[in-house]
Amino acid sequence: MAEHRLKPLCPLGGTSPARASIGPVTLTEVVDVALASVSARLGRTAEVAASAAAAGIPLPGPGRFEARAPFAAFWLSPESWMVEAPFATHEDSRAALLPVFGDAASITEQTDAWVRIDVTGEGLPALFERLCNVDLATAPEGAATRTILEHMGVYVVKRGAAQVSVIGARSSAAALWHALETAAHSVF
Amino acid sequence: MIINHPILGPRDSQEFVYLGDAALIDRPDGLAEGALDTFHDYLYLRDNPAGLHRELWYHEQGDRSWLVVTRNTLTHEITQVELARDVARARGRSK
Amino acid sequence: MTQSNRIPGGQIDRARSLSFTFDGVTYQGHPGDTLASALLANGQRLMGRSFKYHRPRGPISAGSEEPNALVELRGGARREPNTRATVVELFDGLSAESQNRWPSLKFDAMAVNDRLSNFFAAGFYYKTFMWPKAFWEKLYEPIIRRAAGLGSLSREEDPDQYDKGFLHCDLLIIGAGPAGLMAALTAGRAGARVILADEDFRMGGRLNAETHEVGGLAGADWAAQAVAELRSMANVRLMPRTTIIGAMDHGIYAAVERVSDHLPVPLPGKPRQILWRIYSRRAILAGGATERPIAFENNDRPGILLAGSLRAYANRWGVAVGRRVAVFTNNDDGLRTASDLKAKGLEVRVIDARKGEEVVDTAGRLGLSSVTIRSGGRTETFACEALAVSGGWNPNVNIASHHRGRPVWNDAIAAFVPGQGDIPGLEAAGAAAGRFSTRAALETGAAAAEGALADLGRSAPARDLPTAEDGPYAITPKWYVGGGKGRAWIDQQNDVTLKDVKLAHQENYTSVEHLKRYTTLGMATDQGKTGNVLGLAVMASLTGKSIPQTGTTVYRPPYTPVAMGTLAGRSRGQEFKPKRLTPSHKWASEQGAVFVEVGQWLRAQWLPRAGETQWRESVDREVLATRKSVGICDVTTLGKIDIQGTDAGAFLDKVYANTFSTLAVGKCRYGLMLREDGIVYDDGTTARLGQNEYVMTTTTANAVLVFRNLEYARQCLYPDMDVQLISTTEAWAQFSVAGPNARKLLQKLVDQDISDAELPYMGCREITVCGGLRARIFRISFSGELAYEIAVPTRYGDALIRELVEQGREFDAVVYGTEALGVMRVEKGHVAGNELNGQSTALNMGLGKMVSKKKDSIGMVLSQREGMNDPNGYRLVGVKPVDPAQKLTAGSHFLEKGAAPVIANDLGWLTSVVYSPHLGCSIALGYLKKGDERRGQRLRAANLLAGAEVEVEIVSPHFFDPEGERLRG
Amino acid sequence: MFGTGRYSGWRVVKEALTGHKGWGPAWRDPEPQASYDYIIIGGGGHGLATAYYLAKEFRQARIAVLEKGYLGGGNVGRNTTIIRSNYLLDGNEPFYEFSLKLWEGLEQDFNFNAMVSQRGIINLIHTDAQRDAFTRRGNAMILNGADAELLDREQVRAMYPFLNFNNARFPIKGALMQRRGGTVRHDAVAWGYARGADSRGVDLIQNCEVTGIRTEQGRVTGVDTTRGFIGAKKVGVAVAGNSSRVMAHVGMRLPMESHVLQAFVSEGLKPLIDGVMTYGAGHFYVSQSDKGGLVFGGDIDGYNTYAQRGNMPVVEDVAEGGMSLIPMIGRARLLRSWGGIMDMSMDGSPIIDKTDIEGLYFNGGWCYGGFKATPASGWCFAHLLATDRPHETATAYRFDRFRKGLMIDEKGQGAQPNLH
Repeated sequence: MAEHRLKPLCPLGGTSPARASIGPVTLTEVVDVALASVSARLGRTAEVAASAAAAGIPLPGPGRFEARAPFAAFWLSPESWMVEAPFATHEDSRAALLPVFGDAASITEQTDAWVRIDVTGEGLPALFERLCNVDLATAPEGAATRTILEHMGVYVVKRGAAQVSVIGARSSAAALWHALETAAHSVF
Repeated sequence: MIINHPILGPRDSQEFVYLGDAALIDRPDGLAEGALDTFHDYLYLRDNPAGLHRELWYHEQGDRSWLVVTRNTLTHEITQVELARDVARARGRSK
Repeated sequence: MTQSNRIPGGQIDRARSLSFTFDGVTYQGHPGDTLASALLANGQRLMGRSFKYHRPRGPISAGSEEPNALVELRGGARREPNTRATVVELFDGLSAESQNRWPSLKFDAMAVNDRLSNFFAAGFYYKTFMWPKAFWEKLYEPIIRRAAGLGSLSREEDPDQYDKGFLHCDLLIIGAGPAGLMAALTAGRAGARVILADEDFRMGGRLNAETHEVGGLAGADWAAQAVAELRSMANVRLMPRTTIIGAMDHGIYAAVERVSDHLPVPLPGKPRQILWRIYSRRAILAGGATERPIAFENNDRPGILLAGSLRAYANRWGVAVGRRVAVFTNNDDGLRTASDLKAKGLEVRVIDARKGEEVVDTAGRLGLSSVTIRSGGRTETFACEALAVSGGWNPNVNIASHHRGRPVWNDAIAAFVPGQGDIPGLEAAGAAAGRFSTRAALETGAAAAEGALADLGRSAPARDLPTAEDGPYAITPKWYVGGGKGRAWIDQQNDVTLKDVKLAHQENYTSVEHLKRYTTLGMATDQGKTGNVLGLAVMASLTGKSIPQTGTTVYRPPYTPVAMGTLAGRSRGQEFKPKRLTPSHKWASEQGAVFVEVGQWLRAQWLPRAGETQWRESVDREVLATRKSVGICDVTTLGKIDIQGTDAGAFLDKVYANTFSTLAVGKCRYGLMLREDGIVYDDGTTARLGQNEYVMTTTTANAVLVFRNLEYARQCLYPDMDVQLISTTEAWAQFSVAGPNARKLLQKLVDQDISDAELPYMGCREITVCGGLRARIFRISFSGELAYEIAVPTRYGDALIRELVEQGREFDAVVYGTEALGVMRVEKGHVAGNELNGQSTALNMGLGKMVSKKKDSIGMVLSQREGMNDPNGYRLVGVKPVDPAQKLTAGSHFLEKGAAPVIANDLGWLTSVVYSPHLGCSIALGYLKKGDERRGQRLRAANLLAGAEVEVEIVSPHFFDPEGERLRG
Repeated sequence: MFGTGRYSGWRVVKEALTGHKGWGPAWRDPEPQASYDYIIIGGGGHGLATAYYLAKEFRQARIAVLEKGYLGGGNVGRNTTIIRSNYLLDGNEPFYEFSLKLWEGLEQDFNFNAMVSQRGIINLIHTDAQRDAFTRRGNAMILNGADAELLDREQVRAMYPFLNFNNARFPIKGALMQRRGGTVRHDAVAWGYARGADSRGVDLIQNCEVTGIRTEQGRVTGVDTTRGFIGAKKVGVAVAGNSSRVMAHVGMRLPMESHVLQAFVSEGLKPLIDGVMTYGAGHFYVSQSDKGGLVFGGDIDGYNTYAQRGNMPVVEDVAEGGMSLIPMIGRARLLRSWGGIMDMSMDGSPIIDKTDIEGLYFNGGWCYGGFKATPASGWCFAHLLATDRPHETATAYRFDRFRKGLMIDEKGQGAQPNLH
């Protein structure tokens, strides 16, 4: 798209993503991913599944996350997913997905609705048991759970044993970062 | 309490918002004769049983499903959880 | 001072000494000591004063059931009142003060109450202090209130941090005594995910306090070995210093872990305590039992302890409360105390109630000096410093009754045991189940674990029980020693005596709840752990009923008192609730904006400029500049909901009172949303961006609630409508640009033509700004000016407001906050929060025509009820002071001139008041009875709270540009 | 005259000096008679007050109160003891002001010290909109003859300097105060009315559960109980919390749900909080009892229940509110919690009305406003039972107000009981 003259800010308010290491874990603000929600129109789930498959977009089952480069997605609600794609190539995420699904799905740009903080390192279960009601120790890789963290609604996505994304509302990014930092200092 | 979500499995009730008696699904026709009376009974009167109660919970901090939960109001034991959308269709609701 | 009462043995580290102070006196103790054991070791039996009579008291127990030995622990902002000395883990530098005494613990002036105790019988205060009427509040009650309470709070902010957390397990085991350890070993070896929690800092329970062997080892050593094995299991989590405080629904247990209470202060960044919510599939209650006293005259002197506790001090802590000890028991367990103390070389004399022997009185003002016993008709008094009393043991049924299930009486042990299945998934074992021998504890612990494993679909390992004592527990109930004239205590902290229970019976307060409430039995900080069953038994003997017929004692959470800070966790101070920041927050902060809380949002309230000293200057400037040229306001907080699907329009017709299916693509419309009861719920403009695509805006306050209700309508009411919803509130930074020069300013940013022809009033478009950034523009107005709302992806919100300000310089553009926004909407007569109060109808607001009767929308039917269509009802009006110099106050009520200020004359009230710089006076909106018919009338706006009233004129709510020419300009 | 004779300071002294031998039973335990003129179902505060005023003020006789458990075992025995008349709406305020006036003379009236203590109640203000709403309310209170004051931030600070004035997420901006608000020793209210009613010949029958209500040709004839059938000319139901269960005996569905309200008390502390305060930015209200315990509570758990117990989310919510308002409270310990079952009505206001069955009267729907209403509720219900006309301060508390669209919705939450 055309080169406009406005400069973006990261959800945490910086011009570059925030990052912090506490004990064995590192918190990283992730901004290079574009998001769009994809909801199947009534009775058109099969079409949506087929188009997604053809385009190489994963549409995982309930409570699940799945990556298939360049796309990834996690389940939001019945017949509804959050699709991730590289920001550099899919900045206008809705426009990028419309050709794939046509009028079989309702697609909404969600990139800027969220802040994503990736927590990486050892001992994540010990950290998350002080944060939210997700049993990280037994949750399989690819588990994606929406829950509450210090009064904030978040998605907790277990991308790997040592990588968990916490995705929360952009407006409370600072509060979310603070909660993760405080808990990390408390645990480690 | 723990609500055994039909799609997501056991989730803490803290993630949910409670509305009330699942009979609220049976909304009368507002354009029918005598709607004023049927709506009064529909909106204001409750069985409020001491025992099994079918009630609406919304998974607001979850997948945004409305559920019909069958729960014992004396013991809090939950014996059935269904998607409200399925219940609504089964009760003849459509558009 | 020397540890004069320290004797050999025990599980304390004598190699190291810890120094601590009590009431300013310095003492020495050892690691492994509690504050109580260390004080007793130093010969300090007196530790507190009772609540009512200020009787001198020492500990009667060695655990969390302690009613007497309560102290103020630590100092300054960390002071902890009412802390049980019996569970405080000693640390170097600990300081404690006695409480509820003046001037000192030894000489307490309030002890005069003890002499007057006859006047302070149970319930005496219900019968007097009534005359003269005023005296209760003026005289009697202040005196009573001053005497109330035990310890005192610091009045400073609690400096410590508290955490909360969530744990998940297959099996939660409550208590790490022989039963709990055996259960944990059984389940742990089977590979189950086990949590073993114990309130003590040393696991092992009574094994640490007894001398008998388990599996050929000293009991405490066997326990240590079991703990070591459990620690080696990855699937077992050991949680010492952790109290299970409550059994909630569906296998959820609440627990408090005392992370730092054994340290002088918590380590930096570390919590003092953690509140855990434990999600367990099965649970075992192995919380042991609590010994109960026997009521006899003066049974409350320092030095008189429960037998098992006296034994624990000797065996676990190497402390002899006294060198000469009397043991008064009605069961075999009491004899164990006698034999253990004898073995330690102490002088022991047994008074066995089962042989007709009984203690009839004691002496010693600040500590026991002698006891008087009766045996075979003759009484005898002899000197001793300690008296061990055992009236038997009560299984700790507390947690099992948290669902209000009733414990069951068991005659064999003369005590209540947990009822079966009172808490689904919870099984009791060991002493908690009334099985008192060590062998039985190990057996029932293993059995309970095997049962749980079976439920969990796991196979249990072969049973491997260590050898252990299996001695009998022969008890002959003996509750109290009758016949005397003196007082025999039942609830020591609250000073409830045998006489009080008798009086309650005499006055027919005989139900167990009446007994409790009338005498305060069991209401003290120990919640009757030692006294309740005794009181119940006394009442039973008075009514001639059996104990179970008389009643049961049901315990409520928490098991032991919990610090409020622990229950609050991190939600305090600025972190009470998360803050939500708008896209322009960073810019506004740089401008020195004043922010206001709007729900969880922080919004700029006004943006003062240099030289502006009070808020009105800033707000007036913002309003005037906007109306004169152009103003900018961040309106991102308004809820935005993306609504798509082939039935999107039909869906909106259901949830809005007015019609949206007919709205043309590229147009906006004001929507009115009702509750099903016909009251106005929310309003906002909704735009149609495409054939099957709308974006709804809601008020800031209702964004979440409206979304919830839309999902309700979608899933529960209209399940076959093809409509999909998702919130986009945070995805778009949205700014209002209002004023005569709004278009000129925006056209400098917008890449497309936004002339009136291209973008007429109530039009909307998808556009690009600043050379290609995707954006949306809506030509809507809240201020009554030519106005637009422009939205860009939120990450560009900061850049956009800077660009608007920059490009707006030539127009002297201002950025305005919520105050100016409010002023302009009142000038324009738009309803907002104060009018949308959940009690008002569309008719009240003058929007009655918007409710379409042609379609079945939510709230349409019930909005037609007679009471909500009263022609004499409230109508929205505009209000002006007759004298422009006079200030109006929101919340003032309308009265006719000359009408008395009584409710019968009440005509309504002022909902919103602002100062209109444009009209040069204070103006208001209000709800006024027959408001429409009163235009031009003069009334009084009375603010009786301030004793003020203003003569006002009723006008149209549209103070400004009523024809709306400006916004169409 | 039945009962124990008058209580007095003089008598307390005399009894103290003679071993308290002279205190008789506070009430009898009579066997139920075959029939009564009036049967009140429910021996809680409202039922006992109704019987007391029926006998004393309306000179009625042959009255029985049937209680399934023990006297005062309902919500009068499990609440946070607050009295106030700081209501907004015309349908409510005159009634609660009438109640507050009755509280002010109650102890002398029924000769029992219930420790009525008007140490003042403040509702804290945190936003301008709250101030506007409380100003409207305060003025409505004064128009109704009640007392009200609007305090600014500094006046609040002067009363309670230890509140969070320094680091609050939602700063305190003032308060609405009613000095005549306060607390009462809740159990004593039940006992005082019970003793007063018993001494006027009312039969208080405990452990007597009503299992049915008998009617003939649309007229009530009596009630079936666990102690047999008892005939009655008029039956008044005052069983808040269980109203739906009892009225189901005659097939009535009520505009209410049953919910649990948890309440809490701390360990005894030296005097700290003199009056009552409610937090305006969270669910927390607190007072300190004459024994020193902080008595506090918050919101209901929010789901239908008849189990007198709650769950952790509300416990934590209340503690968070308390901690954010009173930062020192962190080191005070929560000692005991309990739960009471509330009739949560569809508009948050009660019902005192006849039913379609002649001789059957209903009193309920008190939400969690029931305790402060006890005297007026009893008085107005007795008035209705004795005269078949509503008392002038209770004319709005009718069943048909929902059909007519005359809801009394103080909170403006609509027909969702758990939001009131």
